[in-house]
Amino acid sequence: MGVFPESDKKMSLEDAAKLVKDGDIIAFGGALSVREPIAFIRELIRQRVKDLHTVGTAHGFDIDLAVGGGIVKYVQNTYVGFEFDFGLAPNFRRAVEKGEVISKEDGCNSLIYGLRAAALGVPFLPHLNFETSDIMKLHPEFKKFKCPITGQTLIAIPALEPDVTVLHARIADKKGNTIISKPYVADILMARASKKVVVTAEKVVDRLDREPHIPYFEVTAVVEVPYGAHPTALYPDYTYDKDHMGEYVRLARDPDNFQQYLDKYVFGPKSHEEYLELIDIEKITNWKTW
Amino acid sequence: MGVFPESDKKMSLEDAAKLVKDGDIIAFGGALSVREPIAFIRELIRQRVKDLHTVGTAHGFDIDLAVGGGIVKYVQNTYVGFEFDFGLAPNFRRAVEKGEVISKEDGCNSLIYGLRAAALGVPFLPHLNFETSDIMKLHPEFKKFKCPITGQTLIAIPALEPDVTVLHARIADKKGNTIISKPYVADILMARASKKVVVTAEKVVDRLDREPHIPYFEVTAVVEVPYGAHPTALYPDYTYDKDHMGEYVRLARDPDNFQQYLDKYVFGPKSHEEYLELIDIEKITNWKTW
Amino acid sequence: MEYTIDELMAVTMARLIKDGDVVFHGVASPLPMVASRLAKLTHAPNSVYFAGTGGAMNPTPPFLPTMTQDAVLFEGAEAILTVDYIFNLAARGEMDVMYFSGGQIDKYGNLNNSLIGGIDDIKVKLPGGAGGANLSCEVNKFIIWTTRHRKRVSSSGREIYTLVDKVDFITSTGFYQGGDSREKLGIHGGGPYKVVTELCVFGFDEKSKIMKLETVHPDVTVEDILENTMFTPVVPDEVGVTSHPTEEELEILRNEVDPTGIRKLEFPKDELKRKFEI
Amino acid sequence: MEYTIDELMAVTMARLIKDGDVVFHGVASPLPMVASRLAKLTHAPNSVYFAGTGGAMNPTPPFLPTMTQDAVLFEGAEAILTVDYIFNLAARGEMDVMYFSGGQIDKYGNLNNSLIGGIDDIKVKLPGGAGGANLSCEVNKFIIWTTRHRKRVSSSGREIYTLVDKVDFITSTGFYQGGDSREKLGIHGGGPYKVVTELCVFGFDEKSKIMKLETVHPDVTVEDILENTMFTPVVPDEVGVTSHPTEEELEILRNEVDPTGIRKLEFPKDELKRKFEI
Repeated sequence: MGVFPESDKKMSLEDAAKLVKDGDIIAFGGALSVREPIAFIRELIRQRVKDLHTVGTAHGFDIDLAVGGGIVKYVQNTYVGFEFDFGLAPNFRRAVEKGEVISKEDGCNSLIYGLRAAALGVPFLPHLNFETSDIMKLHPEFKKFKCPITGQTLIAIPALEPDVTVLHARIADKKGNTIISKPYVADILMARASKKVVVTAEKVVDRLDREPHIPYFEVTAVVEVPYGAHPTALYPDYTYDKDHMGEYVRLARDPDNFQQYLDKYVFGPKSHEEYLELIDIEKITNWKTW
Repeated sequence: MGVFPESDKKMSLEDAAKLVKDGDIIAFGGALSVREPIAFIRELIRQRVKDLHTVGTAHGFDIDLAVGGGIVKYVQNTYVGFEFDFGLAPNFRRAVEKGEVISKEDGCNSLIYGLRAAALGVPFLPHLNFETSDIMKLHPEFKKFKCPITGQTLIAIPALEPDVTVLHARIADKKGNTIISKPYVADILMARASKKVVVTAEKVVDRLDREPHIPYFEVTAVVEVPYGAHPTALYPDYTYDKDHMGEYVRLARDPDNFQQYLDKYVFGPKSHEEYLELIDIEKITNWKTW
Repeated sequence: MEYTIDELMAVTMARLIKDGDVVFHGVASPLPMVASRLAKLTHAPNSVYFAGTGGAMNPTPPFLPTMTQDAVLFEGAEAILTVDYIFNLAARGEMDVMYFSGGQIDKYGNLNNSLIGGIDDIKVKLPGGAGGANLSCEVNKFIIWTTRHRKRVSSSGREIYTLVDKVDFITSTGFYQGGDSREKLGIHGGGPYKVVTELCVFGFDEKSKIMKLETVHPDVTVEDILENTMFTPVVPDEVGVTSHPTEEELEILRNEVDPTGIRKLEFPKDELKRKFEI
Repeated sequence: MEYTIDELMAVTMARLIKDGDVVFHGVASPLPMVASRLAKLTHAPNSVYFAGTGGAMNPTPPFLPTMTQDAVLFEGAEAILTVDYIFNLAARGEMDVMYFSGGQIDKYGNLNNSLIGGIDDIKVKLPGGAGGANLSCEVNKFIIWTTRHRKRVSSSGREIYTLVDKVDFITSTGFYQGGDSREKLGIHGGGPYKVVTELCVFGFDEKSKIMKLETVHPDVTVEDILENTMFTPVVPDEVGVTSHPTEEELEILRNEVDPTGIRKLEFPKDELKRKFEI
């Protein structure tokens, strides 16, 4: 829900992060271990944005880092964790249990219906009845109603329009035409539903030579950030950094230790280039060999 | 709305056409001058199917031929004509004016909302209010209702589930994985919304080597029909046959003359191969040079 | 420099697009096609142009086709989107400009693309309004165009108007029954913005929402307008003359946008004999 | 031939898929991933398999990953679909089989993946139910699995059950409050079909919709089940023993489906010491 016809939207990570305001509803692209815009989230933490409301399906590192970095108030993701690699998300879990972050856990399909309603430009979409789920109790905005056609009970999911969607892409042009990479998850839908879209990309070119997944006019800002998804993956260029995630989860289990992580990886590096010096690029780019 | 997990769905045009029953709601892929499944429609006319109800956005040759061939009762397409090449669709116009065919003209977006509701598996979708259009009078099934979220007036468009969608594709595998070709128009949505999907394709291979636009399990039958869209186009392989369409429209303006067209092109040829002998393939395949 | 009515209309329609606008046209739309491309190559380089339901985004066709699904209209496109996605833009309030025509156009800008006669007594079945029924209730503004403003006489001697008092069938919604009748029903979008014909340009009266004459084309008088319009439009004391195209606009129109002249297809032959001079 | 509990569960879960079924699993699902692939390579070659929310259709991974967005899970896929499309299949009644687990599972097959405690007093925030809340009300049938049927004792000496009388929070809906309570509300889908644990297989009593013991695993007694289940399941007079895997199933499971053994990740170490013999 926003049109950006400009022909050059390239900017720095710092400037792009300023598009995110305190209290914004924010959607991160990717999912779980793949293509999350982590470099952008580190910048948001450095800028000390506050009270974000995250929306999305099953995520992991992005949400946990953002929560640990103190920039999140509400989490509407449908799952936050590290699956069978490292289990529970330590910062997320702790913050919710302490009441510092409010979990507005959603179902994947109801979350998507909200985004889809926004993408379609309608005030709500009717979802098949799931009133028996206590997820309904976390969402007073979901309304039971009678289908005007069949009379059956349905759930009205109101349009969910993120203030900002941030996607990490494989390649974009400076105008904003964007190629993500598989798996696409819900990125395309998020972009369509949002007021603003920030694309961080491995590479920004003058003009894309193929059709984009996301057309330029949906995109507000384009930032070149190589390895910007690290420690999550961007296939086929690099895989997720399991060792880094392991270190992260271990440290995050204790708030004091987690401060060490933030100091080393978020506040320490003076630039994204300096961050990359802390990373074993060779290991994540040779992933086909493991 | 139908899953077809079988691994070999290749069949003849004759057998595939038998999947269409009298009175069926049928969607043809493509639009106007492009990628309409005309060979299949000729076969439907030969099989003397009755009382079809066509649904789709802006179409031309396909609907006019089907109406002229006597197989249609209701037309829910949003436009039927030949634009500024040849103007009004002669058979369609005459049949509606005589009351032999009922026009249930729809709007493009409300038509698509009906298909999308079926694709999503919900009983209806809410459309922004267009109660001022007399199109509403042709669709008593569209219901005005109050938005359960905002209270505004909306129009409930009930799920529109075609009994059969017929698409002409560039290439398909025998299992049904299908590559159409640009422009995609509403083909992908139609396939998702339908109970059965027949794909006629320029070429049927054992296994597709790229990702399909339409996944195999949506597809009921696959038929190899080279130049199966003629006289409409399948880019980039061939363009539409303007001379043929001109001849068609001229003849169709008079019912007796139109019978000549049917005799020559529909009932005359003993096979699709014989039909192709009547066509100037060279002219439509060298379209880049005109 | 001499030019013709098709060029005047195309340029006038193009100038209604602002830079950065999202622009879409439908089926059977040579003049909108020409106008959209022309705007992008002149004063509105950042307009976002969707070339018909084929979904080509910002194509750069070397010439324009007679059929809107013709491959030439996809050449150089930055993307090919599906038709349903493009329609969503309108409901989202992101479609700035569309062009609609009509077999009948009434004083409030309601359009009939469906049928002459009545629903149960169809005299002429028109091709249909395609996206108009829905999109006219969504798009930020729409521009009405017709090349058939001039009344005709039927074989039975009856006068036939395109600009009528009341359409037989509302396909696309203009200002409905005038006044605030459109607004009161909660219909989205801004409704009709301008009406460009082969004779003049209308806007709409702010209060009554009846067509209001803005400019007449250089060889046309106010009397001609009243003569060829079934209803009485609002006519202000001062009626201007439609501005000439610039030489640059004409060059680009003729050589880059529409070298094969599809813009002329919409006109009765006699209209094309009208000559104007810059 | 010797085999272990992870293999017995994987094979038992795979056998619940019929040929031609459309099968989907979500996040954090090693056993469902293994079972889905195994079914496709054995008795259900025409099942349509969607490998998690990454949307890979019928991939042929050389091994299975620990994270469901891992690229290996996309290898050989016939298509990569977007997650929203896959969810639509469920609402359309086209998703035959899904697998759900839960931190708590109650006697009616309701699942809690969200929180231990209460909404306003969260003791433990679980990761979340992902698609379960919606999909459990849509999919034709779902299979519940857990590798934590056996009760544990907390550090404070409290007994902790996974199979509880009542879940603290219903994330995914089973037979709700039992009987026809699910049906009466017009909830779609067939609800839970079977429950496969490290101890046994339950179905559901036709009338009460309470879990009904079907088979116990070869080294387990009915007494063990009652001991480790907080509620009293329906126990028929004759309780069978869960069928052994075939040698062929074990070969394919070990060598083709899951050579790196991710299926073992779900189990406490002690469980993996249980040995069975064909």
